[in-house]
Amino acid sequence: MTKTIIDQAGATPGAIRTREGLVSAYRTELAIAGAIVLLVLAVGTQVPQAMSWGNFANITQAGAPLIIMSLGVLLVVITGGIDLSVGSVFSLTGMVTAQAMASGLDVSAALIGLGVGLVFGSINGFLVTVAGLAPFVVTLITFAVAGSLAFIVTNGRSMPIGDPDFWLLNSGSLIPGVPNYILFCIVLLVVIEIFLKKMVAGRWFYAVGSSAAAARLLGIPVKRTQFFAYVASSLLASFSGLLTISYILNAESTAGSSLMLQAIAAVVIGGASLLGGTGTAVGAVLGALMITVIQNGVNLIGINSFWQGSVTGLAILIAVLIDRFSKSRRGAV
Amino acid sequence: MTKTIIDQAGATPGAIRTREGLVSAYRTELAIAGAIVLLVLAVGTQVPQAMSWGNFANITQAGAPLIIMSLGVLLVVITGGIDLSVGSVFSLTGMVTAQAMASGLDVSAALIGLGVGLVFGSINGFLVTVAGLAPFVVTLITFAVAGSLAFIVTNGRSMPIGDPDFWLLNSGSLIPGVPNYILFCIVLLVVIEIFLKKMVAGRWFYAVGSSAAAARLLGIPVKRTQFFAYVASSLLASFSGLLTISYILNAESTAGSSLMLQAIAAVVIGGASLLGGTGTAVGAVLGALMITVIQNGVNLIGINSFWQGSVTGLAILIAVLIDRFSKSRRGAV
Amino acid sequence: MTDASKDIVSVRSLTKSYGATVVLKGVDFSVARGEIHALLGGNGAGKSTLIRVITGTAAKDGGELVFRDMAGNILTEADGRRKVAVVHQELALLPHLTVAESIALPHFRKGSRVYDGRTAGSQAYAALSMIDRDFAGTALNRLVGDLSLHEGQMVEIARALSSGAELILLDEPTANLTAAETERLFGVLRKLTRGNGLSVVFVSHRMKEIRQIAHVCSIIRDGRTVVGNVPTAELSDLAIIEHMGQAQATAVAHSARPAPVASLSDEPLTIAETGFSVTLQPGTILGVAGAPAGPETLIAALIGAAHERRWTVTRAGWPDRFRSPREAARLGAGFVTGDRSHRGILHSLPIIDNVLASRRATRGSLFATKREEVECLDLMQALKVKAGSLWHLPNTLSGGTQQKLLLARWLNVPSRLLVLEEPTRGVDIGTKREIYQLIRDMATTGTAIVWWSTENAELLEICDQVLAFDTEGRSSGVIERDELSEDKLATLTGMAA
Amino acid sequence: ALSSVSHAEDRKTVAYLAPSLDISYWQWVGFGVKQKAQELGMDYVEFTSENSPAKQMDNARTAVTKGVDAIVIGPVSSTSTPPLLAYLKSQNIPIAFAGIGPQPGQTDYTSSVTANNYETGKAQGSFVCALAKERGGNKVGMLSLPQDRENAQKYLKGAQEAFAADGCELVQMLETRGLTVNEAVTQANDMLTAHPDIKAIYGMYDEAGTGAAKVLETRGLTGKIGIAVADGSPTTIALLKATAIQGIFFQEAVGQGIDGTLQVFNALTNAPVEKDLALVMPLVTADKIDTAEAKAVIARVFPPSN
Ligand SMILES: Nc1ncnc2c1ncn2[C@@H]1O[C@H](COP(=O)(O)OP(=O)(O)OP(=O)(O)O)[C@@H](O)[C@H]1O
Ligand SMILES: Nc1ncnc2c1ncn2[C@@H]1O[C@H](COP(=O)(O)OP(=O)(O)OP(=O)(O)O)[C@@H](O)[C@H]1O
Ligand SMILES: [Mg+2]
Ligand SMILES: [Mg+2]
Repeated sequence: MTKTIIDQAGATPGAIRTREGLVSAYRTELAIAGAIVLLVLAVGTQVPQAMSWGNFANITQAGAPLIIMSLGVLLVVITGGIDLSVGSVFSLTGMVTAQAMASGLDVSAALIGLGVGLVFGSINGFLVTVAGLAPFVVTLITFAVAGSLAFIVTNGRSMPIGDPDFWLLNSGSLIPGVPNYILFCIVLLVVIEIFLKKMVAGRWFYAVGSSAAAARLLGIPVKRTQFFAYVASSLLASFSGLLTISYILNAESTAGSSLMLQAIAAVVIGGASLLGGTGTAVGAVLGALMITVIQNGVNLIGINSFWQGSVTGLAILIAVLIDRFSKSRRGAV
Repeated sequence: MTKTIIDQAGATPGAIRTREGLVSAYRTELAIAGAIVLLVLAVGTQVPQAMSWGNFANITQAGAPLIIMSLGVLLVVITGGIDLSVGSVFSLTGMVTAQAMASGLDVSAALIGLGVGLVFGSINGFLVTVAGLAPFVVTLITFAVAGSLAFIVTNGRSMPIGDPDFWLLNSGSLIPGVPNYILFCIVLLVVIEIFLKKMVAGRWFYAVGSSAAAARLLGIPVKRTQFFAYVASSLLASFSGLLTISYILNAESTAGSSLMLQAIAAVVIGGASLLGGTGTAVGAVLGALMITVIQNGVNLIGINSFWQGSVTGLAILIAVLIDRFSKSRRGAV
Repeated sequence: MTDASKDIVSVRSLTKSYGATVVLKGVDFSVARGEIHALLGGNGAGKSTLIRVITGTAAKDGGELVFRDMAGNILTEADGRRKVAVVHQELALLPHLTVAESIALPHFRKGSRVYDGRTAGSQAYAALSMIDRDFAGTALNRLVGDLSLHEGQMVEIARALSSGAELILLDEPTANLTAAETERLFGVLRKLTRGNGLSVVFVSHRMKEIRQIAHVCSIIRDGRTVVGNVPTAELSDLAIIEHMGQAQATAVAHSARPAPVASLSDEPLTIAETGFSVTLQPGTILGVAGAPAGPETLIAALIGAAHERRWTVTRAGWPDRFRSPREAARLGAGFVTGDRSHRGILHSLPIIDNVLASRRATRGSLFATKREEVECLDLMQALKVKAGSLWHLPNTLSGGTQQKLLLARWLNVPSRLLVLEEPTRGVDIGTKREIYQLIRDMATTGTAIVWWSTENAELLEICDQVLAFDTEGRSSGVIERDELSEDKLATLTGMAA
Repeated sequence: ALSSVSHAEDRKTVAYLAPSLDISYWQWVGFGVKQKAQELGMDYVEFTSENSPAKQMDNARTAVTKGVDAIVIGPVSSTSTPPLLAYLKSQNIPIAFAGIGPQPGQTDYTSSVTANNYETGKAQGSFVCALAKERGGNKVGMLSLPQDRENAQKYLKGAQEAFAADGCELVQMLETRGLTVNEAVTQANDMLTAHPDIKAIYGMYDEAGTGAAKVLETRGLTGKIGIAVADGSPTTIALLKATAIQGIFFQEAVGQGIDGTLQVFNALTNAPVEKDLALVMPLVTADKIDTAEAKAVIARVFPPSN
């Protein structure tokens, strides 16, 4: 039996760092931003116009609805939930607004459109918090119901927007020189990022997603936070729908159907975990931008439509692998 | 109800035990079965033919692919994952098999079709277990890639199945009197249910889904189990695709696109939680049947197809509320 | 001289880092057959990490790890690990499985085998009944997710005991057990080591237990072995504490302390059930002792965690019953949970959010300010928390350090009532004393404290009065400070100390 | 060498914007555009709008960024086009519609090549009604395209008028969601279960005819219940030859692509253009399928490789 006694001076406990480095706080986001730049450059070597201002305008215009929707989905995902209903709410908002305008209402029809978001968000929130049903099931149901209502509203017909000024919502400039769709994206990004990072209620979103049980014992209003997340998500989906009909002055029952998976993908690419408790607004916006840039690139290069799915899938794979790889190199898990 | 006898004396431990009753073990399943019966009866009051043997044959025939696909998705969901790629794998299998037959292969083309499932299941499994990516992202990528390949294989054309005997796979009778599609459903249901309940590896699925970290500490082969789940899911989706092209003797690139959400919904209606650790094969099959019965009912009654989504959504809501309500009455949460 | 062939496992110059943090800086450690070996060290010394390396859950960076068979032959690491069972500090529970299955499933090595529920049940029953016969009789078909923390701990121990392993590593297994259960566990361990040549590595911060059970001890400090294989009897308590690097820690006995300032309120608090009540003056520390069933319902009532009808809590300005922990927290009733991992730590949030969570929830401030960083740092220094940055995640901290984060949440928050469930669970000896002092200081400002502990010594040391529960969960009486003794506690709780 | 460079710079590009790829119809229109573009010495690119008007608009902008000279579009819907037309007008890019026309009242387009859905619906309705009467009944069923599409609404309107005029009763109409044969099989099964007295089926899209024929075959009712289908594809032509279905109203997908491309080319070269072309959808029955006439029609329906 070995017996040892070594004596040593008490080690001084190292100082604790209080500042959060920007680079380490936004590591995933930087990785995606890098991937986006690489993508744009790669497309640019094939199609020089990809680097033109016109194309950047195209990308932001095309990406704005997805960006806004992703910000909403992010809020739900941070609390540990999921929202499958956003695409349907997007479509239904458009149909309801267009129909309301057709029956004589002025721009206030947009408020009715936002009402769609409020109603469906509240239903989602209610069923998740009060009835205690699983978010996936609840929002799958509202996905089906809102999607079906989007057809019922106009009996399946697509609707032109009568009010000629309505396009100002999307393409006007509240701040001279900055089109509204860009303004809205930036304002929402900043507001939501600050809310999540700096406001107490924002930190609650993460706490609830991290452990609802622990959050409850801490005195955090878990159900209210979840409810709010679903309402915000639906409202943003609604707003995104309004922005889109204002852009193309036409509402279509199927307008949002491809957006739901894209929005969730954007949030996840942006570093959020579907288990809850993580994710940033910057990440979600970059994730949405990345998806838009890939689609834009695929179109610019003129890749056969059949191949688009494969190319998009592989691009996303590379982006998440880069992120994953940069993480494991730093030893974090 | 659980009956508990406490062994005070410890004399004959063999004789004294606690037993879980069948009724309580399959409570959710019974609730869905009840809901299905009610649905059929309700449709029957409108359309008497709903209760005919012919209609039951319609329902099983129409439901078989979804049932088989749901069993695969269930395996993934029990381990705490998700598989969004099943619909695309279903379509791609059909296209590849049809193309292989068109280029001269005989029934062995079906093996190539199953190879599609094997390849995509392995890719999913690899990316989830080895690369450590989130299941949602991984299977979203393979969803996009396989879906795009389904178009590429035949350049977008739909393909008739040349081999006239191929329909035997679906509609022949290996056991006289029982069409194969029913046989396959029953055999897969029984095999998977027994596997999950009675085999050690089956219990590993629940352990992994319950807590992958804990399962790993306990020496349970977590990654192997997850890998197997994704492969099984893709293989069953492939098989389901084969069964479908054998039924209609025609392969289409978009054949499976509506099936993915339905399969996940079936699994969830059947009582599985997307957080993992719960779910039964019986439940998944009943969930798939329920969805099929709703669609059948909507068609029989001739409800405007715009309303289908709403009706389906509400039916699912009622099913999960009944389940939820019966649970909380028993005090469990 | 070394008789290495007697060792079932030995490590030499073991190193291990997580990223930039070097955790093990060269550890030597060996366990002989048939011995119960205490592994000691302060919070964050590297005990759990060492155990993780031995069991293979973490890969070593450098050094040597040797397993031997009975005859002293060197085994491959894989073969050696098959002879090892472990109870981790953070329990490895499978919430959706039944108790019987949780215990027996890991023993089926091959997936292709039939899972025999009956054999599993007998195996589980046999193992569980070694520690608690009553529990074994009722628990087999319960879901693990429905168990309390201390029941979960018993399931974990039963699994290790029934594994047939030759070496069992127990990382603070008694932290969640009652005195009686600990006693029975020790009985089982003694029997197994004597009869079957089983070896046990035992980690605990409770000096009394170490002396009761361990023949020899090793002490690690800051990732290095400072004492290796010394018979426990040869070291005094003070020497052990000194080797751990906590020489400053003095044994503060219960001393007369200044009367409470009672600045917050002079309202007393009355806790009552039918035919029984106890009144808590501001600034007093009420200990709660006994089998978990009783204290659990009382605490749930105190913080509004469950719709508890048995207890009423009366205090001017408070409702009859809190409807939620949120209401309780806002009216000044704080709570530190005993279930650190599942109901305490917010695993995906950085340390700072974990520490400040309850302050933010109760203060009603809108923004998370920069000032909070300073506040957080102060709290961490008061509790001697070892961490690289406020922005690291809690799972980079040792178990005891995570416990300190939970305590920090309520430290110096002006509250009327603070309910603590095993607040020093897993905290090292040195810091424990300081925590006692910090809590006393809080009491001095008028906060009433309810302190549930399964460690009687702790109750004796800190409490003004103790409310005891019997094994059936009924309250069996209040012991005042002057009458407080181990014997009295044992009689009232029905559990031998 | 110089001339070949300048020739390359002169080369025009035409973009085809498909509403979605889930129906082979839109692929075939694309084939026609591509074929005609090659013939005219133009380059060809294609985009897909995923049934989203916003995506359609973005595609148009991307196409312009890329430098295309003309656009042939199968729009997501008629009403989705006004801002698109305004934008293309501002960029001075000619645009031809194929399959689905522009919103009524719009004028800023080069050409619109569509099928006359209303007239076809009427003709097919009469044909289906005749099939039912030949089989001793007057009840008919319909497997419809989603009724959110204008063409589907026009087909239905025409068919309803024909049924009313000819004394047939439309007892059930089921709309597809996925446009797959599998779905059509399920719907045809359900329809015949609920209404066993149906004597003829109106298939509004190709897969509907294939699915209905499949069901009749399984039930041993081939020929006993009549089927007429719109669109036409190799699959339905084979069924027509096997007399599993009785008539196909061909929609000239390739032809629409060809004609649309020619019109935008004319606009680019300042040749005269035809603004509105409503192509008739010729009926081909089993006995006529091998005639030269029918073969000429089929060449304008789908690519020869099919
Ligand atoms: N995953 C990790 N990443 C980074 N650092 C870690 C990680 N796990 C442990 N550490 C660090 O390693 C050191 C030793 O931790 P360990 O858990 O082994 O301590 P311990 O001796 O078991 O303490 P306790 O008595 O509190 O349980 C601590 O400083 C801790 O912060
Ligand atoms: N209260 C008890 N007292 C003594 N032994 C018990 C007790 N409960 C269970 N056992 C032992 O555990 C065995 C299995 O119990 P369990 O309840 O899991 O059986 P089971 O439900 O029949 O198994 P299965 O999962 O196959 O249905 C019993 O045969 C017995 O040996
Ligand atoms: Mg530890
Ligand atoms: Mg049992």
